[in-house]
Amino acid sequence: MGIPWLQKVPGRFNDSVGAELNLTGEGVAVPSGTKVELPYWLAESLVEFYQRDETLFDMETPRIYNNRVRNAIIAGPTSVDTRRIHPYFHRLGIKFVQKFEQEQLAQVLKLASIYTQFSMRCDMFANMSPLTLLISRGNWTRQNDNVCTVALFRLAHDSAMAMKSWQSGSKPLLQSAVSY
Amino acid sequence: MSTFADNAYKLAKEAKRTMEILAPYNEDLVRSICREIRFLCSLIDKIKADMKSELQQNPSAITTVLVHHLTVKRSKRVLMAYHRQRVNRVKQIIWDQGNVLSSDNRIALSGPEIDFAKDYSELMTSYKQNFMEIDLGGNGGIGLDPPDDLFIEVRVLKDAGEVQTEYGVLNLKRGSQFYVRRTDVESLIRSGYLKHV
Amino acid sequence: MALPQKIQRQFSPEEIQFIAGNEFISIIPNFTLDKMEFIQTSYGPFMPPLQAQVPLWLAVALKKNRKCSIVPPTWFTKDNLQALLQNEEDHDEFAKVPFHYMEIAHMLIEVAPDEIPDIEHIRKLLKDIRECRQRKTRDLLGKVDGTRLELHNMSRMELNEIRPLFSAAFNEMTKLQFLDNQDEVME
Amino acid sequence: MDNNSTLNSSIHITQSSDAFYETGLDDEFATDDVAEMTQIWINERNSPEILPYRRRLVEDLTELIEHQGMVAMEGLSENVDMRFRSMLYQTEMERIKFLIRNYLRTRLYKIEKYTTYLLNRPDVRERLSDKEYEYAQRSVFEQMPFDFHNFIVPNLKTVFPGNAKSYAELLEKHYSKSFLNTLPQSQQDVNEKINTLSSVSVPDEYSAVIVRGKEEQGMFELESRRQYEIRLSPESIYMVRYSDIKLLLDEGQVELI
Repeated sequence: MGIPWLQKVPGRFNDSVGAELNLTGEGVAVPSGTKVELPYWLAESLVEFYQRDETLFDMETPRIYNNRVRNAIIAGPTSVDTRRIHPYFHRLGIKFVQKFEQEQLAQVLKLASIYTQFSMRCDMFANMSPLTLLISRGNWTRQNDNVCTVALFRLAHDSAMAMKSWQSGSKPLLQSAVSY
Repeated sequence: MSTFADNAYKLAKEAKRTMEILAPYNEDLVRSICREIRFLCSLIDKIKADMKSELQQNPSAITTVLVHHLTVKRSKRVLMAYHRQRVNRVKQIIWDQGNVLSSDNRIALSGPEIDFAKDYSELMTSYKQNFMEIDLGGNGGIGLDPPDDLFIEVRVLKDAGEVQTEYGVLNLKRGSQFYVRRTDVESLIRSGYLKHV
Repeated sequence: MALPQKIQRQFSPEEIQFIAGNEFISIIPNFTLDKMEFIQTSYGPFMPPLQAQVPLWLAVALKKNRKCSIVPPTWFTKDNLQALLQNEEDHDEFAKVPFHYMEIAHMLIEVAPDEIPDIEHIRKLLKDIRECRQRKTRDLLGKVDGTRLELHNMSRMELNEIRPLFSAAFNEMTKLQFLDNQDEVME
Repeated sequence: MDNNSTLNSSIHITQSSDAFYETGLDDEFATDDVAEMTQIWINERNSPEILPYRRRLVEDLTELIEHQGMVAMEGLSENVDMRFRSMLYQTEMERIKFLIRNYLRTRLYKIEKYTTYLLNRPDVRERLSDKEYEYAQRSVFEQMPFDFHNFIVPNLKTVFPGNAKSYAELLEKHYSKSFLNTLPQSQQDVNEKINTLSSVSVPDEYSAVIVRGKEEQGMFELESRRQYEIRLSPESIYMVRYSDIKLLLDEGQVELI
């Protein structure tokens, strides 16, 4: 279970941080320059603040977007299962792209998302029967709780279900409330 | 104390998990988050009061104040989102079913939510008055399905004699079949005189 | 909410069928009736055995009351659908179809099965055409880039069906697009 | 069937030719109220933001329905033939009522979703009908005479006696009772406006819509990326960002699908 802005990202404070903030969860002070992991929502706001021309906090791009991963995706977009690298590979990546205008990462995410996230998933349910669809919706949701593909799958799935129900022409007849 | 709004995390996750149902209102969690916000605000005030003009010279203190401040805002945002999601649920029930206070729902709703439901139902009803010709539905009335079968085919299961409808007189003899206005016969179908075919 | 959740992202297929109800179709009335003044316009007079053109919703209402027979549109025959399928299979692009072909076919089969020659064969052809077009749709998904996506010749029902998934994919890609604007500024 | 079509074309009993309906496009009745209402409804359902309210259209159609309702009622007392006509009239009436009902409720849904945004943007606010505006937020100053000379602001409690509330008020009251009133004074504002923490919902202008030109008008450059063009034509359908065709939609050059 998760939400993109809860994901932790690495960075460093440019000044020491007192123990009372309990940044590491161990109740100790954090000397300046120490690498810490903060939830994205906090890191994102902290980088906006300056003190004497210096940022309070420098966010770093998480390792999941390192050159090895990028090159692998560029070499073969379908060969990398980004969801296994990180459940929020795509969503978190978009945040970095927007925040830091990383062009190459944007290109990589475009490749990764089009091929692995959308097209492949789409094939999986396109020809399922309504019953399989019903069952699979539950399974999918459980197994891939974190991924944005779940949201996309749901969208496609709900469309498909609405179509099947329309095509079967099953209009509910008004029912008698009296039992015989 | 907890790190960075742990309780707000919990509530955000709960909201996500219960997106499609009306889960019981999590009063305890909401209260803890409010308590946390009050506590953080008092910390901020205290630091500010202690340091006064020196605050600007102390990056560490500034960081502390800032993190607390951002945590307060984040928690508040989660509270808003949680309540907004529930409000949407409540509104859905009012439009579709009307009886928001069925026993199941009553258990799930908070006091303020029950008040909101009542007020919202009144607000919506007063807006509807402007369009009497159209009937906007709501409160369990007409839905938003296209009028596909305004008239329906029915077969008479039990003799019921002559029945006056808006559309004219129907002589309901067992075995006969009619094409009639749906709304005219709904109750006859429910009570077993007619069958929708 | 004022708009039920299931139709916040797309129309229901039933709503699309409702829209298709405005399409015109030929009927042969089996009764005589003077001109009727509807809100939209007037229809009639109806004099058997002369054909008249009416919106589909009216044709359906008349047919359900056994007041007319419906003349299937020219594209709705075994031969023409067969040709359409062939065309669909031969080309990568979507073949041109009537904008409401699925809804019209659906309604005709439902209310006037007695007037459709080779109905089983037609059903089969419609299904094949649909599957062929669905395959093309899936290929199309890879082309979503957040700027513009050509959807020429797709029918209203198909467009509505892909709307939630394609919009979501499109919106994701839009978020990765800002850099192209910057390139342009620099050029 | 061949016989019939010969008959058809020689006698001209119908209003339109075969070729006419074979086009299968929706614009046969581009000028009539029902067709216009249909497209207005489709546009409203598909656009991320609320579109200008079509008061005249809704009022005209409502009047027509009212009138037709009386015609249909007269038919009830008459013979079988008239009853049959009456049924057909009612069928059409129900279709139009559905359009208006769905249109108004779609707008209500957007108004509730973007209440604060709508009320704070005068240019957007004027797209609402009076009733919609009242629903979102009754204007205090419209309801109570405002004493400009003495600068006496009307007391809110006297302006809103009993339960006459607007949606914005209901929501504010609800948030306040649920949690805001237990927070420190400085945190009680319903509408946070800090960049990423803004709690005000705003329509996403960049979201995808499906669109086609109403007439053949050649190529059109996309606002956001000028190297891309779309063809404005009833035959050309695209998925684009709403912001790219917003002006065209305002001008009635395109329709949403």
